[in-house]
Amino acid sequence: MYYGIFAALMVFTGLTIGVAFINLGALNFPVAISIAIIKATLVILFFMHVWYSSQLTKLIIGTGLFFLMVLFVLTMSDYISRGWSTYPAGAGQSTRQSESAR
Amino acid sequence: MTTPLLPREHYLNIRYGILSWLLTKDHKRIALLYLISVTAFFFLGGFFAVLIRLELATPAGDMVSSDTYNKLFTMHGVIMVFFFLIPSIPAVLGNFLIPMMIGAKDLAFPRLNLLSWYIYMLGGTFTMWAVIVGGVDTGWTFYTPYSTAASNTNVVATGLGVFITGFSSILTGLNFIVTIHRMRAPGLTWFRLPLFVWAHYATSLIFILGTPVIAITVLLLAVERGLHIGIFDPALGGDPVLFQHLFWFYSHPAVYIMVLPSMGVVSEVVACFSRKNIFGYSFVAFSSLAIAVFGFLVWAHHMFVAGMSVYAAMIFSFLSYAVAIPSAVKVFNWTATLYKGSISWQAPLLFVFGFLGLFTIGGMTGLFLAALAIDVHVHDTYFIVAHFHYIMVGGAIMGYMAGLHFWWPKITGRMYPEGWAKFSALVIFIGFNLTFFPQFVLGYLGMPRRYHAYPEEFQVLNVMSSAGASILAVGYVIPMVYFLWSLRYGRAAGPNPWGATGLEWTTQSPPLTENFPMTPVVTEGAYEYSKREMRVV
Amino acid sequence: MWSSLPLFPEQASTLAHQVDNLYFFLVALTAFFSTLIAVLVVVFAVKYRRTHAAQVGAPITGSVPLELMWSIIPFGIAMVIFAWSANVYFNMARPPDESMEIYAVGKRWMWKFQHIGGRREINELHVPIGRPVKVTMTSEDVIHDLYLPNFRVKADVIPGRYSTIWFEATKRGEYHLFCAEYCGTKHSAMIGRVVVMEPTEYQAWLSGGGGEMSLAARGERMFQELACHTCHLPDASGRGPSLQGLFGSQVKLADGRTVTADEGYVRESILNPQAKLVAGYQPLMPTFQGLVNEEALMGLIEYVKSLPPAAGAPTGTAPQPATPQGERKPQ
Amino acid sequence: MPAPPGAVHVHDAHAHHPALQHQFETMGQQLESATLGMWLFLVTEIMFFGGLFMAYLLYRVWYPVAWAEGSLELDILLGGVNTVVLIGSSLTMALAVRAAQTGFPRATVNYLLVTMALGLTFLVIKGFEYAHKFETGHVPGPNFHFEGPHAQQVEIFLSLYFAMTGLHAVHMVIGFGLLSVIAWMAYRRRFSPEWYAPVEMAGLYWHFVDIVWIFLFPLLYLVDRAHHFV
Repeated sequence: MYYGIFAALMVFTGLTIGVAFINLGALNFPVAISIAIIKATLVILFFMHVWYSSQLTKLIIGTGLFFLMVLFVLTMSDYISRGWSTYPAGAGQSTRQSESAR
Repeated sequence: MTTPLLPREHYLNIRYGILSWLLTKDHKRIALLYLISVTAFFFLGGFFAVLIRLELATPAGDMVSSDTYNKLFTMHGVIMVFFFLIPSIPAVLGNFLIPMMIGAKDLAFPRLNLLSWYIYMLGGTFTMWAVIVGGVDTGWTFYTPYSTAASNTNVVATGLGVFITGFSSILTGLNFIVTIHRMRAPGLTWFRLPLFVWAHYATSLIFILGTPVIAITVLLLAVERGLHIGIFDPALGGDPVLFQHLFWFYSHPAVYIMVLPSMGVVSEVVACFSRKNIFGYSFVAFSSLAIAVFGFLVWAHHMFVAGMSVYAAMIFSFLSYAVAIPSAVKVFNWTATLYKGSISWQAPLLFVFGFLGLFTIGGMTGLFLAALAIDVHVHDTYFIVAHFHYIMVGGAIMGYMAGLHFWWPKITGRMYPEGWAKFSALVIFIGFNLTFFPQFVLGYLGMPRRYHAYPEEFQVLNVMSSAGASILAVGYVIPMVYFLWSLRYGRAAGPNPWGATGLEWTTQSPPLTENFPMTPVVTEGAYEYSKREMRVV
Repeated sequence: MWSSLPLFPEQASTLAHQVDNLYFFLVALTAFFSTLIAVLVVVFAVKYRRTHAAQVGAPITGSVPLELMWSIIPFGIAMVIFAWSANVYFNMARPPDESMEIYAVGKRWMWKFQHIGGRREINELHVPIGRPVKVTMTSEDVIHDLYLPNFRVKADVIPGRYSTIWFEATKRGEYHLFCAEYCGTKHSAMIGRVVVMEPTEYQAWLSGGGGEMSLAARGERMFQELACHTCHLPDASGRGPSLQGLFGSQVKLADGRTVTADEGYVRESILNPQAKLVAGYQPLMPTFQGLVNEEALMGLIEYVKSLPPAAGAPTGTAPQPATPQGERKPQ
Repeated sequence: MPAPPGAVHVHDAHAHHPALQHQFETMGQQLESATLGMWLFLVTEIMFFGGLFMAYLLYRVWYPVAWAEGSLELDILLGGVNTVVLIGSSLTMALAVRAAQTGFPRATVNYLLVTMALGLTFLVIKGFEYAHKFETGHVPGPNFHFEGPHAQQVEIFLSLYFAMTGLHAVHMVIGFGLLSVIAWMAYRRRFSPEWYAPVEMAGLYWHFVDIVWIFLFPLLYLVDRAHHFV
């Protein structure tokens, strides 16, 4: 089974390199990240035996990832909304739209 | 009641010699190693605080130079936060008590436990070295770009000291979580655990999840300063505010690292000295977890004027109110526990009364700071200084003192002098309020923190504060003296001088190396005082 | 004695009483809850004190209704505070459209202010009564923080970007001006005073500077000296985009994004021209980092703000009528 | 609940396994504690790298063009080879754990040696990449040199590149040291199907380091490469 997982990981590595040379516009980043997440999941579940592990182990990994997301999402909530207008709806509408278009 | 005698063999006298301490794997001996080191750091940090207050007794910066003053408050902060408050209760009382409270022979990883003390000492050595060769002047917050580009003091050494010490916290937290999950005695279900253990479980979660972030942040800071790698450098287009986000992601939850264990102590002491079940056990237990989790969602309320987005500020303000609720729930539950209790006015309970009053004020003033509009005015003023001292000194240290007194008979086998202890509780309470209450007023008047010299109209309040600080200092020296005195002259305590429930009181004081002669079996909840026939042994 | 024991700062701006009302509410709340807890603790501790050694407490383990009560009521109170404070905060974050502008630069360890009319001052800030004032600030070195306690406003002053505060003074007098973000050796000496004057006095003071050029005029001179005008022609025929009516408009960038031309954008485009390259132009412009300091940059920005839209909108920019960003005043 | 109901005493209470430490009751309890501790440690590692990924995320959102320019400076061939090498080493590590678990000490040693060799290969290749950066002056700091309109932001990119890959390389070195000890212990026949916890723990660590690279490779080498010259 380990060899099968290894083969899958190799396929995904090839895929991610290949995709990097194709211009998908805004999609390149999500695609690269998704492939990396799939690869990491394979390693965690099978090489690291989490598939067969206790609920507690899964809970701990989940907790770690949850707080990692908290760090990312709440920090970015600041940066993404920095340019947003503080003016009431109407006056600053155009500014807000242009920001969300970024 | 016959006078108890000290047991013939216990963890303190089973082996002698310096190596038997430096190489010990016994959690109780490691706790004592920590006790000695954090006490040393406490008095060092306190010494800096006294110098700060002396300087501020007059408006002009006349006692020390402004560079020296800046170093004084920085080192006061760094030492108190990273080397005293964070390790104090977990590494001393937690280390000593968690295995005993859950009926285990030791923590899950005794060698790791010893290692974490050595790491702590190594980090402390780095920091002390930085202090000795000239100090550091960035403030304990190390804000960039001051710390990376402008300061010409020993930022890298101090940063590495904090970085290293972080691993000590991580290992302690890891050890506690594994121990609480895997080492509980037969019959000790989660909801029979003492609340002290719940509090430490929540604290350990913060250790595990938060500490690595400060570690990498301080490391990046040191690398940026030392090797000119630019991550927060505004000259390159980097954002110094990112440093603040990463810093507070840990350093706000770190406040809960300080106060949660203290809350654990309060739960034990209140239940014991009112001989009553804790009111709303599961609410108190889960509020610890809620504080730990919500504590991670509120960090940017330290940054409301730091150039953050208005909308993000609102999110963080809202979440900050969410974390206030579990703290309020705890205070109400402790108060309700006293209702129809059998209340014995012993020193640990007096310290807890102090905790309740001071923590309530500290917590309520937290609402001022979470309120965006008021925070804009009082941010970086003495209002903030007063607020966090009410939480950290009035909350965390009061709880630590309560815990030290409560378990001192268990740790040493001897009683401390009760009268002196009550006296010191009173002195600390009065000195504390006199020191820090005027600072609320000063802060709202607009006196900024970290000021070496200040306008003359602030002097009266500053003099009050400095006078209070001298009383407070005496209040902390008294226990130091009588604790040392009691080591030799204290009356032997017996296994359970308070008539407390809890597994740690079922074994002799001081305990055996492996705590219990045989693994205990638990059949009831943690605080079944009212079912017991009281017999003090 | 008591005259030297101040308890409350003077209210000298329109925001002050908004902040203070909330403050008084919270003080009352704190007093109520602290007293409540203190009284309960003392009463219980006295009333239920242990009278004989074997006495135990009553077998009470908790009450869910009580728990719910003391979770929900505090939460409700907290939400009231949140909504109230967020509302005041929003007022603080939003300068009125007709605000008068002042530029400030923080530098270890002094504050430098520039008035639009050209007067410059150090560690002193003169403002008129009854007129909203918006201070646009940046730092030349580390993070500072401009704090005007009697106006209840403060904001960090951050190198590399602009932050703003605004206030409308209501009372004549001199007030404290502090640096509230620790910035090194003389942090506590980075202080000054705000002088609030009657509008007529202020006008007199403004013109008493000895015939300095206006900020925009200084910016224009800089614009010539640095030869910016050789590329940024007014009619979009130059190698650089026209700056006429640029300020406050939407700019289309070469990478497809659109940004608002605010102070930060103009500043970045001078120091780091290729960071936001305008669509249709070549990356030819050199950086002016090191050639212009923060004060000169503010002059350039004020000059760019002063340029009226050219007839026939220039490429890439669509001037925005009545945009709140363009708080240009007819001064 | 010292041990879950399933893990009843494998051994007679009087015949303790020599590797059973005094604070535990059973080998099952000991192994579970070790596993739990290791996972908690890995969670701290996630958060440790998390701070760096946060910085990466912010500046990538701010400076996408500089990010594309920066990633073009990195050698996709060497990075790709290293990815294959590291995933390969994860495979051999997993095989080593299984060999230890099923009681094949010689295979354990061999797999561990292959893993170490692959790890060393990774570090050597990484060393060549770093050396190249030093030659071209692409190392952040006073001597940083980069031709291009976004030199400053590219310096941030390369700062993060060095910070992230450097921290990863440090973890590799530590892992290498760890595996050397484990391999020596395996060579001395210290492990058995009843007690192979150290092999498993080292394996978890090694896989974690692999996972970090799985993210670093696309984020640093590949991202936005395609639409640099739009």
